[in-house]
Amino acid sequence: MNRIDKTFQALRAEGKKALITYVVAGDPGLKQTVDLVLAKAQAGADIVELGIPFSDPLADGAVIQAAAQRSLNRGTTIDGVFDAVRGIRTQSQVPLVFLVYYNTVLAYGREAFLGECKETGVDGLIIPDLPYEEREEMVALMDESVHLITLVAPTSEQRIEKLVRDAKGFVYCISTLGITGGGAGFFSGLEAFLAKVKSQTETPIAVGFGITKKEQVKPLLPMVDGVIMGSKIVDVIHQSQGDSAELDAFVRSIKIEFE
Amino acid sequence: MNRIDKTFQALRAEGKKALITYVVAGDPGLKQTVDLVLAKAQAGADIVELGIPFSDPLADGAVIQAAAQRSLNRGTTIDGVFDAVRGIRTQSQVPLVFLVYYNTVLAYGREAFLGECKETGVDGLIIPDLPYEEREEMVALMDESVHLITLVAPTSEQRIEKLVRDAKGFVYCISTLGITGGGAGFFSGLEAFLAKVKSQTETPIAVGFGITKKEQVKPLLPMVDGVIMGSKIVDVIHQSQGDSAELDAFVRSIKIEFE
Amino acid sequence: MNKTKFGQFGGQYVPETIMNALHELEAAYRHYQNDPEFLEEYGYYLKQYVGRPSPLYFAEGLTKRLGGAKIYLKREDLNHTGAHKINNVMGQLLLAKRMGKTKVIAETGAGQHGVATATGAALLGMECTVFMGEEDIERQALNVFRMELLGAIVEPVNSGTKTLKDATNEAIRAWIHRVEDTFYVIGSVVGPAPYPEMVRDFQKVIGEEARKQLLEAEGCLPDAIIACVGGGSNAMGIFHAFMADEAVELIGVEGAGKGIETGLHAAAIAEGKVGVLHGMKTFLLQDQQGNITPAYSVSAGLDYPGIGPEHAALHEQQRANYVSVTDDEAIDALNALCLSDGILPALESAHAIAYVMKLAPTMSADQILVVNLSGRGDKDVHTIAAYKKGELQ
Amino acid sequence: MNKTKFGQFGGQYVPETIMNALHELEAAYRHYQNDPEFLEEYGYYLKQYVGRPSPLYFAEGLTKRLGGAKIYLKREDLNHTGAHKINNVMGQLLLAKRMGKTKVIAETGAGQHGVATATGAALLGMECTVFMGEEDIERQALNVFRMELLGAIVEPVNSGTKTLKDATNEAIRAWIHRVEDTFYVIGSVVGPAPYPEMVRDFQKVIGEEARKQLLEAEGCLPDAIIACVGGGSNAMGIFHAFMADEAVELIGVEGAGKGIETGLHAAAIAEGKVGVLHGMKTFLLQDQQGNITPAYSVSAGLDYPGIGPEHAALHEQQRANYVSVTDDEAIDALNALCLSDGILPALESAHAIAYVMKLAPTMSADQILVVNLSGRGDKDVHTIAAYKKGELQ
Ligand SMILES: Cc1ncc(COP(=O)(O)O)c(C=O)c1O
Ligand SMILES: Cc1ncc(COP(=O)(O)O)c(C=O)c1O
Repeated sequence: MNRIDKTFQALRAEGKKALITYVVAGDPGLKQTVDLVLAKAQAGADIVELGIPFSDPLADGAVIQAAAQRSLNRGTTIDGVFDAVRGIRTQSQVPLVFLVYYNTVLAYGREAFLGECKETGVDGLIIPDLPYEEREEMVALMDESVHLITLVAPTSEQRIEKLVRDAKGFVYCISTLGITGGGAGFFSGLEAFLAKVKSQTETPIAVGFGITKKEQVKPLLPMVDGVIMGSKIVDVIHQSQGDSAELDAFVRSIKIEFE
Repeated sequence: MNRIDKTFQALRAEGKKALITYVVAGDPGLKQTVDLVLAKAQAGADIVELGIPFSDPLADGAVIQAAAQRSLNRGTTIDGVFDAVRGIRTQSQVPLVFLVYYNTVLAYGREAFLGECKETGVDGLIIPDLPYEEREEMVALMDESVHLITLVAPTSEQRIEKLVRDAKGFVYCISTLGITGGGAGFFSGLEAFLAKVKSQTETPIAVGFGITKKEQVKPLLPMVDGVIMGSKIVDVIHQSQGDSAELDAFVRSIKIEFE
Repeated sequence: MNKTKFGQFGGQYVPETIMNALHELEAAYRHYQNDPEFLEEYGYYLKQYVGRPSPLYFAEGLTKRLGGAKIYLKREDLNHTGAHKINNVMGQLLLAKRMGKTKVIAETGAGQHGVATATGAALLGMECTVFMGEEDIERQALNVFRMELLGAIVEPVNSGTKTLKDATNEAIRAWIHRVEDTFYVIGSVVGPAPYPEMVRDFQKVIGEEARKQLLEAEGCLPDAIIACVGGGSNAMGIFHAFMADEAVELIGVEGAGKGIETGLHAAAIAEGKVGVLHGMKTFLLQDQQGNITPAYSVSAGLDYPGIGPEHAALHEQQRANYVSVTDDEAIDALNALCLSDGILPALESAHAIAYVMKLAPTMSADQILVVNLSGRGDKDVHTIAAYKKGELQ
Repeated sequence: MNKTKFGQFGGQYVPETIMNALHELEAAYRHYQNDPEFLEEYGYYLKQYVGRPSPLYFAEGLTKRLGGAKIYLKREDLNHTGAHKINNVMGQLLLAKRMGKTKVIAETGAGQHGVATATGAALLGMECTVFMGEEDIERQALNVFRMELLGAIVEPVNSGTKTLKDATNEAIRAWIHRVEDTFYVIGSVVGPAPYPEMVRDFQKVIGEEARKQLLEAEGCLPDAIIACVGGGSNAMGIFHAFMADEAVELIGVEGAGKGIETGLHAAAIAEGKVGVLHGMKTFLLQDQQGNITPAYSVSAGLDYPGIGPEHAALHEQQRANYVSVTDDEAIDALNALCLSDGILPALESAHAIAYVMKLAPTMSADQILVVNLSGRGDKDVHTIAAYKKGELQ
């Protein structure tokens, strides 16, 4: 059981759902990233997704692309992100999940990357371009300390059973046909989709992609174990130039929906 | 015997050669054309070539093209040119030869054109784009009053005999490989060429195309019965804006070479 | 004496200086036109270099859209350099080579004939000069650069209307000047004999292929053949093989520019009078005084004030039918063919398509039209863009 | 499970959202790739519409100039739309149609694949959107206008380097979004399986024809095959038929841009490291952090930071040999081929010619090189002009 598992276990015990929020490491700077993650955790984020910026984030929409580009322009490195994790871990045990493109992992070296995750205290990896069919080359190297998070999409259909069979940590249910940041609105069969996923797994499920308004949150909660907010948070951070207090206020405004 | 024939007969009797000069009708204006022709005749031109301006004078170089274009821009018409001839004829019996492109004749109507030539007193026609092979359709309509002048080129070679056989008025020997205005200098075998033409015909021969300096004239005289000056005269007229006195002076300066 | 005329049309109305060169050319052409070795060499280049045979493509999209006759397109646009012009150029240049000429000159309007000549000259190692009106140089900048890449000298012509007519005058003047070592490659079925006949013969492969291809595809001859007419080489090229098939209607499409009534057009047959220009007797756009009036068409390859003498004769004999379409109609047709079949035709060829768009819907589904798609429209993209922006209107 | 890799390369590294679509595509492709009716339809369009077979032209001028091996050019430049890209597009679009898709998207760099896709989509009546980097839109304005004439929507991509790499990202994003009714037409042997294999199969006609044509012309196989490599589709297309002929050397030519040492190049095999991009594992230009570094080449069709996975495997197995030539060398080669044979190659194809210019002189007159002339250079005229003016230097 790592921090993710423990968090869901604790929430479940209280009948509560997880608020999972996203932040692009290094935007506006790695020092702020540490503060922002801490602020989020303080404000009620149950799990934090930390995006490692990549030049070609093909699962991301314009907001996250731009944030990643700003971060790269500032010279963010993978080691720098691990250092930020170390910084967070000195003050918080909030579960941390990397959103990382597969080429970043390959460039760092798979073993080395996993070693650093373990050492610095990263609990999970979301690798959007490593689908089920290709994951074996990562899974083979992993143990229980870091989870490779499974993504399930509205188009997964018959694949769902297979995908979620060994899911660890939580299942990431994609709520739209599209990339992060949405705009297209939820997939019309969302409810049935979530129910189907839920029915196939014991692992907690979380829903994300395109959740930008707090009004969207409450209706989702009965169907899932957690809700993920990404682009909107990245945007709040960007608009406030990385101000922790503003982020704190925003996260709290969302967190209310979970009470 | 028309005016051309009489002129050559008279010159021959005196052992003299003809100075033939060119002018584009209507440049700078038809009124000036009358004056300019009269001035030339006065200054010693034995025969005058009157160019009827045409839009596509493909045997002409830049100087005459430009003069023709100026004349057309002023609205010169074929009837206007005939009127100018009438004007000249009230004061002079200098032999007049039209330089006219075949389409001009066709547009006016061949019979009508020849009729007007006869009536106004034109003595010859040079039609640069009506070679031997096509001339029958004109010749069939002509009598002795107007001569269709034969052109012979350095490239005519074996054709010369055939071309000059029935030549009327004079034979126009082209001195360069090229168009009017020259620039390329005389054809290198000019002397032999002229001798060959001379040997094939009783008709007077004149040489032209590219004679621009008076120094060129004297060496040619022993070989021919006349020398034609075209572009240079057109240029003098243009430079002096059609001033008769300047033309008079220039023609006299050339005529001296003939004494 | 060789026959130099088609009925009253054609002939050799040129300055004496080039008469011998014409006779020499005529003699050489008569000699080689049936010479198996020459024809084999010509055939080799057509196949291996030009890419012949060009397909006869059943235009399913356009046919469906127009809902009448079946439309086949003879794909001259797929030839090397992008138009039918290269067929003729290869023939003339191979002839020039056999005549021992090392330099060639050409006139060009749209630039297609210039590009083709520059291309063939590069291939055969000949020196090439292309005369082009300054206005056309502007309109067809792409082709100018292509010619220069191919090692040709492009001579800007700024006399007269600064278009094809004047480029032709200038090419003839240059030929007069350099007649002894220079071959003049004329780009259409125009000029003095033997050019109209020779150019037709070097283009007749279009019709010969199309005839065979249609017989294979449909087992019958077409009801009509349609081609645009500038000088008329692509039209004669596709007409020739069907000349004896009296049931096959031959239709030439002239450029009506902004409309015949505006005077801004290139419809030499519709509006011209018989006259003499560029060495031939034919229909010409001209004023009362016999001065050639500027032709106008959005298509640089059509704005020629005359037409090949064989067309003049076919018109007089009523063997072929000449019609015209406007700039607007041609642009519409170009758009239509892009959208219906994914083919961007040359603006010239779009004139033929435009007439098809009028004709096909009046016909039945078992009738067949064959259109000569004489070239591709890449060269015209700037013109079309400007036209659409209204800059040309 | 279907085989999705070439050795360690290839695979399906894509978001879960499109995995089902890939499987659906794979199933459809497996079904139709041997379906006689499908292959007949594909063959019909290749012949009648694309204009195949393309000639295998003996380049007499270049051969003479270089004074070594005999050089043959496979004339893909004569295809409809001017490059090999249309072969693949017709295959994919006919497949899309059979799969019931009515909308297609594509990425494009040089614009050739975009034009080809827009063309095929117009022909087959499909809705088409093409993603194109803003920098490429500038460089290839002619092709943008062509696509628009063909009814396609050109979506400018302003992320990242604003070139092909980013257009591909954006096309994938769009596909994720519209996966249910949209077919993604990939333009090279790249992307997730089954694209690399499928695109190769739709291009292998090039090599099949060339092999037959050379056997007819020379009675033997070539010593080497040479092709430029952007993503690698024209190269795989001509290599494939010779794969089993071990004596035939296969040479891929990457763009060395301003020189490998300057870092401004597109030589993914020469300088790349194994990584994952656009759904495939392959050699990629990338920095220490795994971020993709911008590829650079004067040729918009070559500046792609990766290479098709089958090439990566051929490189690893040493079955094929990958070399690179600089912008300068490619431009020189383009000029040389214009002057020697009257052929204006695409800048991409000029890279293959440039390598031939180094290789042929070291070989003997009885040796043979076959070069894939993947496209024509009309589209590049502005780039070449600017380059010559030094604006790009
Ligand atoms: C594609 C194309 N079609 C037609 C023409 C008109 O010439 P012709 O009537 O001789 O075929 C041209 C002339 O440049 C052309 O480029
Ligand atoms: C003419 C031409 N050749 C080559 C290429 C490179 O692509 P590939 O390596 O897939 O053949 C392109 C790409 O646009 C192209 O247009």
